[in-house]
Amino acid sequence: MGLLLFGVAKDIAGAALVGIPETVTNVAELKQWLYDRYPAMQQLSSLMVAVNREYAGDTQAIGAGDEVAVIPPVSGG
Amino acid sequence: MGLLLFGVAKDIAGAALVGIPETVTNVAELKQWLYDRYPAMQQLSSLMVAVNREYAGDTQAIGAGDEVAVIPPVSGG
Amino acid sequence: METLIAIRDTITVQEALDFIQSPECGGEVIFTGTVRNDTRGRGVTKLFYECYEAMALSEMQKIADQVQARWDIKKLAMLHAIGDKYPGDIAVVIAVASAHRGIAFDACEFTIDTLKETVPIWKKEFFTDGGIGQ
Amino acid sequence: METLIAIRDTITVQEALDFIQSPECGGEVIFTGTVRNDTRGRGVTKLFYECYEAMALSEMQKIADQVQARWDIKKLAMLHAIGDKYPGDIAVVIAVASAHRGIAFDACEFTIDTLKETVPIWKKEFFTDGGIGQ
Repeated sequence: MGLLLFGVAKDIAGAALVGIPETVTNVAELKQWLYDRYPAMQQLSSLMVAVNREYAGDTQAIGAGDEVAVIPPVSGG
Repeated sequence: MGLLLFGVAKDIAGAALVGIPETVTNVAELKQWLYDRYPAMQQLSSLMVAVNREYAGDTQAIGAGDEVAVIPPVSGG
Repeated sequence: METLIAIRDTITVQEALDFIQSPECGGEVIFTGTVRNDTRGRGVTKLFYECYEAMALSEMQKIADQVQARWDIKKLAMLHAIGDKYPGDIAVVIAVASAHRGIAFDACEFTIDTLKETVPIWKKEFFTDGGIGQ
Repeated sequence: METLIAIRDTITVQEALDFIQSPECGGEVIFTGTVRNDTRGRGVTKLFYECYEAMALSEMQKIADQVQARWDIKKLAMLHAIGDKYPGDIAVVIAVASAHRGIAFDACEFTIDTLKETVPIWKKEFFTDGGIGQ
């Protein structure tokens, strides 16, 4: 399963797309996996996850076939 | 002494400039004189008077040398 | 605050935008009032605007002075058209630039609201049914 | 409500004005966000904007849906630029047209405020001192 990264999250990971292990089955587990692998992400004022282009809560399931993205604090406008 | 008229006040008077008698010495007297001479002006939702390009209260004196204008409800914008 | 105040036969949004443009400002709010093709369901052919020009310019300057006193606005353009105006024509443009957007919205809305209350400009409405309103 | 939503390298105020122009509307409110030459006293060379485009367009559409549900707005244009932007360049334009001005101010401010909170667009700041901020 692939994970899209944007903004500062992309810079921290050093990649716009990383693979995530199959043991990650929901948003909460994804965030924990990110914090473990990229401790600098814990410093962000917020870290949202989007599943299929929608902001997703911690309990939302993710699996193969989902488009999953890390959304650091947005700063458009 | 001349009086400038604008908008609907000009249409009621049928003139952009009318003479006012010397017996009119302040704004209140001017309004009374206008209402007597042009009863249709009593129907306006408001009637302001400007003296030397400033909105003037009823007690303000007016005399020769002042630029006096009738300001019916404004509708710019 | 830098101010552009004008009453003219023709005004454009672009001249207001050009005036308020500044690399120091991040937020610009522009209001444009255009002639509608109906008023309370009645078709409009045209509007005719007239003003008491010297006093109108003085009252517009007073509004600018109030904006300057209340908000940290860098630039303010306040333009009003006079004469015959047809549906779609621009009658008024207010443009405000500031470093931050919240006060630009407040100052722009204050300016148009106050202009409509205090500036001696009058419009006459010509309706498609032949009537005239004031 | 008619809506124009776009994310592009270059956007102009004029295209937004052209889109919202309508003889049915009397009040138009436009917000433009331009690149400032300083951020908290630090000189800015340029900004770089990137977005998660498919989701950003979807979130912009959601804002338009909320505007339509809350106010009687006839036209809404919501444009955002991406890529390198220099001081004075336009980053975002929101343009709203309605029959009456009060709701146009409210809807325009709501749109830019919400866009800044929810739409996945990110800017990177390049400072004159060589630093980079996010």
